[in-house]
Amino acid sequence: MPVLKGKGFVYQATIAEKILLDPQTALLTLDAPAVARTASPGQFVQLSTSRFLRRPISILSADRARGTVELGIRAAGTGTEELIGMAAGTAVSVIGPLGRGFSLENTGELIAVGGGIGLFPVIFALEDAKRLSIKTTLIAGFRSEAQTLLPERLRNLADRSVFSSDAGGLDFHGNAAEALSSELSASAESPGGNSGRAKIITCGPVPLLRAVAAIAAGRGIPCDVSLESRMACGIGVCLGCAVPVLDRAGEIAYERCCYEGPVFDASRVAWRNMAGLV
Amino acid sequence: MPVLKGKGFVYQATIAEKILLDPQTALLTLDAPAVARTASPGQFVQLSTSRFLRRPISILSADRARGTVELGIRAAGTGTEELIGMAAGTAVSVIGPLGRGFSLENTGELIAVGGGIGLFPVIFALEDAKRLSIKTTLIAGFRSEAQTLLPERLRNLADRSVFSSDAGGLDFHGNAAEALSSELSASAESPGGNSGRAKIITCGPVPLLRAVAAIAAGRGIPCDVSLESRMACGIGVCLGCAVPVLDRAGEIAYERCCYEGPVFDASRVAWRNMAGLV
Amino acid sequence: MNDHERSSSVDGTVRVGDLTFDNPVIAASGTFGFGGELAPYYDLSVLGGICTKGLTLRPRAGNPPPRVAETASGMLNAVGLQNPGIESFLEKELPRMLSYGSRIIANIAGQELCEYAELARLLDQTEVDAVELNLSCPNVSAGCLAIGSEPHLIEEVTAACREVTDKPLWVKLTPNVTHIALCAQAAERGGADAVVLINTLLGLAVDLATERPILRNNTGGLSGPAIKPVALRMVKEVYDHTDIPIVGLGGIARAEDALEFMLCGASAVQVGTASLVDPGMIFRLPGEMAEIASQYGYSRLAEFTGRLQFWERT
Amino acid sequence: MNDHERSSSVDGTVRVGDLTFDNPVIAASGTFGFGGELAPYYDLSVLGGICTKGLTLRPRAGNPPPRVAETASGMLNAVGLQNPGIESFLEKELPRMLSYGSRIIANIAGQELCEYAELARLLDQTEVDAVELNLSCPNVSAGCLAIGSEPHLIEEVTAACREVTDKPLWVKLTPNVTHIALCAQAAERGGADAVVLINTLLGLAVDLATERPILRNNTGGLSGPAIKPVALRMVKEVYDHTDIPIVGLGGIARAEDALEFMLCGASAVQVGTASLVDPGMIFRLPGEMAEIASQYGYSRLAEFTGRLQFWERT
Ligand SMILES: Cc1cc2nc3c(=O)[nH]c(=O)nc-3n(C[C@H](O)[C@H](O)[C@H](O)COP(=O)(O)OP(=O)(O)OC[C@H]3O[C@@H](n4cnc5c(N)ncnc54)[C@H](O)[C@@H]3O)c2cc1C
Ligand SMILES: Cc1cc2nc3c(=O)[nH]c(=O)nc-3n(C[C@H](O)[C@H](O)[C@H](O)COP(=O)(O)OP(=O)(O)OC[C@H]3O[C@@H](n4cnc5c(N)ncnc54)[C@H](O)[C@@H]3O)c2cc1C
Ligand SMILES: Cc1cc2nc3c(=O)[nH]c(=O)nc-3n(C[C@H](O)[C@H](O)[C@H](O)COP(=O)(O)O)c2cc1C
Ligand SMILES: Cc1cc2nc3c(=O)[nH]c(=O)nc-3n(C[C@H](O)[C@H](O)[C@H](O)COP(=O)(O)O)c2cc1C
Ligand code: FES
Ligand code: FES
Repeated sequence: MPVLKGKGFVYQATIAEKILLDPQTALLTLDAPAVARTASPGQFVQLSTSRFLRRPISILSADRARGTVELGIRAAGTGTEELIGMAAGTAVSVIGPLGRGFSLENTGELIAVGGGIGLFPVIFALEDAKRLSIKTTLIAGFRSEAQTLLPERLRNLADRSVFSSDAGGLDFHGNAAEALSSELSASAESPGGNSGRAKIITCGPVPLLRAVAAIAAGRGIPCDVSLESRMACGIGVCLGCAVPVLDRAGEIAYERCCYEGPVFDASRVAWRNMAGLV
Repeated sequence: MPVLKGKGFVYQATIAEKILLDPQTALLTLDAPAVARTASPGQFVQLSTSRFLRRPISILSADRARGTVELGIRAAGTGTEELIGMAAGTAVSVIGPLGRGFSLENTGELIAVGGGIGLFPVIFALEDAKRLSIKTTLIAGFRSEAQTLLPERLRNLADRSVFSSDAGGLDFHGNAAEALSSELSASAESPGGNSGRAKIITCGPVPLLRAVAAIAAGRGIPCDVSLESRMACGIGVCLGCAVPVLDRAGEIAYERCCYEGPVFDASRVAWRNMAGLV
Repeated sequence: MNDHERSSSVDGTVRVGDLTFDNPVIAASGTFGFGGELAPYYDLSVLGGICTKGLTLRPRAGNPPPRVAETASGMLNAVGLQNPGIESFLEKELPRMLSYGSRIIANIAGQELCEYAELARLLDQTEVDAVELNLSCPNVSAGCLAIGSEPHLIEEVTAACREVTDKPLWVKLTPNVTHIALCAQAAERGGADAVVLINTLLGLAVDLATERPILRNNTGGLSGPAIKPVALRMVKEVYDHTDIPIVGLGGIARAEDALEFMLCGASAVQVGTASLVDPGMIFRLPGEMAEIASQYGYSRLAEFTGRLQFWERT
Repeated sequence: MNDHERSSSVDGTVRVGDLTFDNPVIAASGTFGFGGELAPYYDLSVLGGICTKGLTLRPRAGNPPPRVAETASGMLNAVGLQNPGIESFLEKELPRMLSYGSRIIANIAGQELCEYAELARLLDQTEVDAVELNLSCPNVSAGCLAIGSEPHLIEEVTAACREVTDKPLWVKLTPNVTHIALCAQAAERGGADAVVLINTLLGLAVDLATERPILRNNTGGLSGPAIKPVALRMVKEVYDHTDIPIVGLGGIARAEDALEFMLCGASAVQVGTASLVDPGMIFRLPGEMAEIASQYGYSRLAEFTGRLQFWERT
């Protein structure tokens, strides 16, 4: 098991700012210095609402100096609806930062592929990569031009960025996996492309992750995928959040999305057994 | 069964004003025109909190013109704590006005006896009596001078008022029942006292109610007591809020605190079987 | 077609055995009185049916208070079957109930085994639409809990009632048993037209300060959203192991809950505790269920019954 | 004397049979891992004890996801006893657990009746403080639900374990039965040192959109505050009908809850689901219980056990 930097714990946080991106999606800035201090890209927090279980939400970015973390939340049910309805000033109990995030060690070039709200966790990774002077490419997939999220911020995040849209009208007509393929083909021909220390990270709907994992495998590029699973504790004690992986013998084993994950080496994930995952 | 004036129903109300009388007690003004319109003294509302069941709270006064009702709430547990913690502007679901209140019909003189927060419902009755030009006396019982509630307002409510305190230091040293006895003895001697159309109403802890009921019975004065019982629905459908009364045969029968009550003719209450009541 | 048109084109009719309901929503016994308290405020005819408070041969005063206690997402009750007795019901309550334009189900509880048949006989020539045997009543000290948890007694009492009435006979089962399906099968063998599940789970609430139970009856019946998962499981279990129609209840508080019960195998549903907290909800339920049904492309609510598909074992 | 001094003068020690605990608070099986995830953040020695996740003879991968579903004031789980197997536990987990300074209870689950004794035998010469037989595990398809609901099987499996170990033997019962006291009596006859109750209630959660159970295992175990009234009732029922010590659990989320279980007859308590939502709570519990005890004028937490007085029947 990797040494976990920054497995935090239960804190009382305050919502410092709330920005609605669209009626279903909000950017929450949480005043939570202890979480901000140790958060790393790909990690998540567990937030309390009036519902019984906490809700896992990825950390979109952390400002260690201000002691804040940003969260991007899409209303998917009662809990997330309550969260995006919260006003600045509301107190919320938070556990975090939790889980194992993206690993940028030994990475010379980072290619981040995000679909829809799956873009939120890769923002943090790209910001970190910039800090570490890692060359970055962002492939951001949207349904349509109208459904882009944080377009300006995303444009300025990576050295190169490609916005893809299923409906056309953006940089690339097609889904994010197709955009990645095309991007990799182009860069393989360009000087400096595929440096040998490239890495793909991806977050979004399972079909996208699976396609990206296949492309990465095909080209021999290491790939980190961020997965979701229904969670109870989020801290590794209940075994509720199983993700099927293949063990060394090629048998199905279950790892904890909240503890060994949520970021997994794509080559270990048992993609055929992902049916039950959310 | 009496014809119920103003049995209201489920409304979304807003807290128009909240005043803390002490750390445990608040005066809430609810913007609830439909409730205010038909509320009468002794009736109550059922308020929603985050707890499962609603909480029954007496109506302290109603301003039909403004469309508001006042509630006086003492923190006694999670639900009432949540209520007194609510800020102005908070929305709260309310059912009401509910139950059968004090009857002021044929009353020439009203003697209201309230102990502690039991004073809240009698305020409304005294206000109504003033409107109906009924002569009024208020006996207000407190533990100590420090624990008086709304003293100025109470002073101006009735034609005559006596504040009693177990600890002394107010008008009368003793409990409210003792104050009532002394008051009745005095007024029986004074001209106009005990007009024959006097009525006692009382609200407070069961021992006080019982003592007041005994005094009233001893003097042949009709007496209305406001009782409390654990409630589920508050609207008469679950039979959860039983109050023991004596039926015509002198047998114990149970009536609904929320529907036949919360105000009962003191002479019908089975005082010996009140042990289980809150 | 707007939402409302679409949902009003959904056919709410359901059948429970030979009995047809305009829609699957029935007010549960003990949480709706005899309808008189709500009739001034709501149109009771929008309900598929109304169950009476449990009726006994003789009037019952019920248990001393406290009779209710709040619990997490639920409550305990020990009302103790306070009711005016069957005769007074037939004379005073039933005529008014019949005017509500909704089907009336008479919920009955015997203190002794033989009383059930006596009650059923008394209801046979009346205008009630069905008779529901409450075989659970954990709150009656006479010990009728035993009836509901012993399959042979369930069969016996059902058969005894079957003999004296042609009314549709519903048997309401207690969930406080190891094998709910065996109980349902017993009711089926006894000639029931439907089983109703679940009644309340036996529970206890404690007052730390007095070191006494909160309920004067000591124990009480747990109801409300807290018990929904148990109720759904039992409905599905009975659906898989019997051929008898099921009326499902236990914690229904939203249209989605009601449809979940139907997916598990219920032909109709009852709403109990939720009516105590939000009395208007049950009246919105038929319409909201239709709306959801139309969103999912269904044209009849009855289509939901039994559609839940279990995952295969791996 | 201030609050803190007063409460720290309360003696938390309790005995469960011959085993003494510094305080009555034990982490329940399956909701605390093997302690390793929380050890970096909390002082595990403040707990009276820690139960391991259910251990089986061979390693188990557990059930496919989803394994958890939220319910009203509770949750369903169907983890399927994922665990590294007893050998790996003894080699890798137990040594670390022993360093936590808290009593260790090994929770074991057999796929077959005979496996329980085998597991108990393997634990006999280890440093675990007690062995807890999980006779409920509704999630194991092998059908060990049957063991927990048949008194004669409970007695048999308990006796078989009793023969092979001198460790304190705790029998954890399933609440999905008609007569919990008969099950506890069977454990008593089999030679158990204590009964632990309750395990989870069998439940079902439905996904309306997919018309499938939310859990891949279809059904799961209901836990959390929703089940507390049922758990309290069963603890009291067993307390009144046996002489065996009781470890109580089911929905404990606050110090008051824990003391309620003790009033009903529990000598010690376990905290399960609450640790998933508020992992710090269990560590505050011993102190908060002592504080309440001192407010009520008790000098020992053990004094609470069994003090609940039922109201007399009227
Ligand atoms: C590691 C991780 C990171 C996540 N990051 C984000 C993020 O940054 N932004 C965002 O908008 N969403 C994120 N999600 C998804 C988010 O947690 C779910 O949308 C949310 O839990 C749904 O709760 P609800 O009450 O709105 O929905 P409901 O359907 O009412 O929830 C019912 C139950 O199902 C669980 N559940 C439902 N959907 C999901 C899901 N997709 N994943 C896990 N559990 C689910 C809930 O947690 C709850 O226990 C993340 C999920 C995980 C596991
Ligand atoms: C008709 C009526 C009028 C009332 N008017 C007022 C009022 O004007 N001001 C005021 O401060 N209080 C009033 N009360 C008492 C108030 O309802 C309780 O204090 C309140 O319900 C306690 O809830 P809790 O969540 O704070 O306490 P908890 O102890 O957490 O409540 C647990 C459960 O017990 C019930 N309960 C506890 N105490 C009482 C009680 N005394 N009466 C009824 N149910 C109780 C609660 O409603 C809840 O269901 C009235 C009660 C009744 C029946
Ligand atoms: C206050 C109350 C009184 C009840 N009385 C009866 C009754 O008289 N007869 C009966 O069969 N069930 C009775 N029940 C049980 C309900 O009809 C229902 O089976 C149970 O509460 C579960 O459904 P729910 O969770 O929707 O309430 C009563 C329930 C409550 C809460
Ligand atoms: C996620 C989860 C896993 C569990 N695993 C086990 C187990 O392995 N063995 C066992 O005996 N009980 C297990 N239980 C049951 C708990 O130990 C406890 O009996 C039950 O959850 C009721 O207590 P609670 O409401 O405090 O959680 C598990 C419960 C949960 C929620
Ligand atoms: S959610 Fe509990 S272990 Fe991951
Ligand atoms: S509280 Fe339901 S009848 Fe009074």
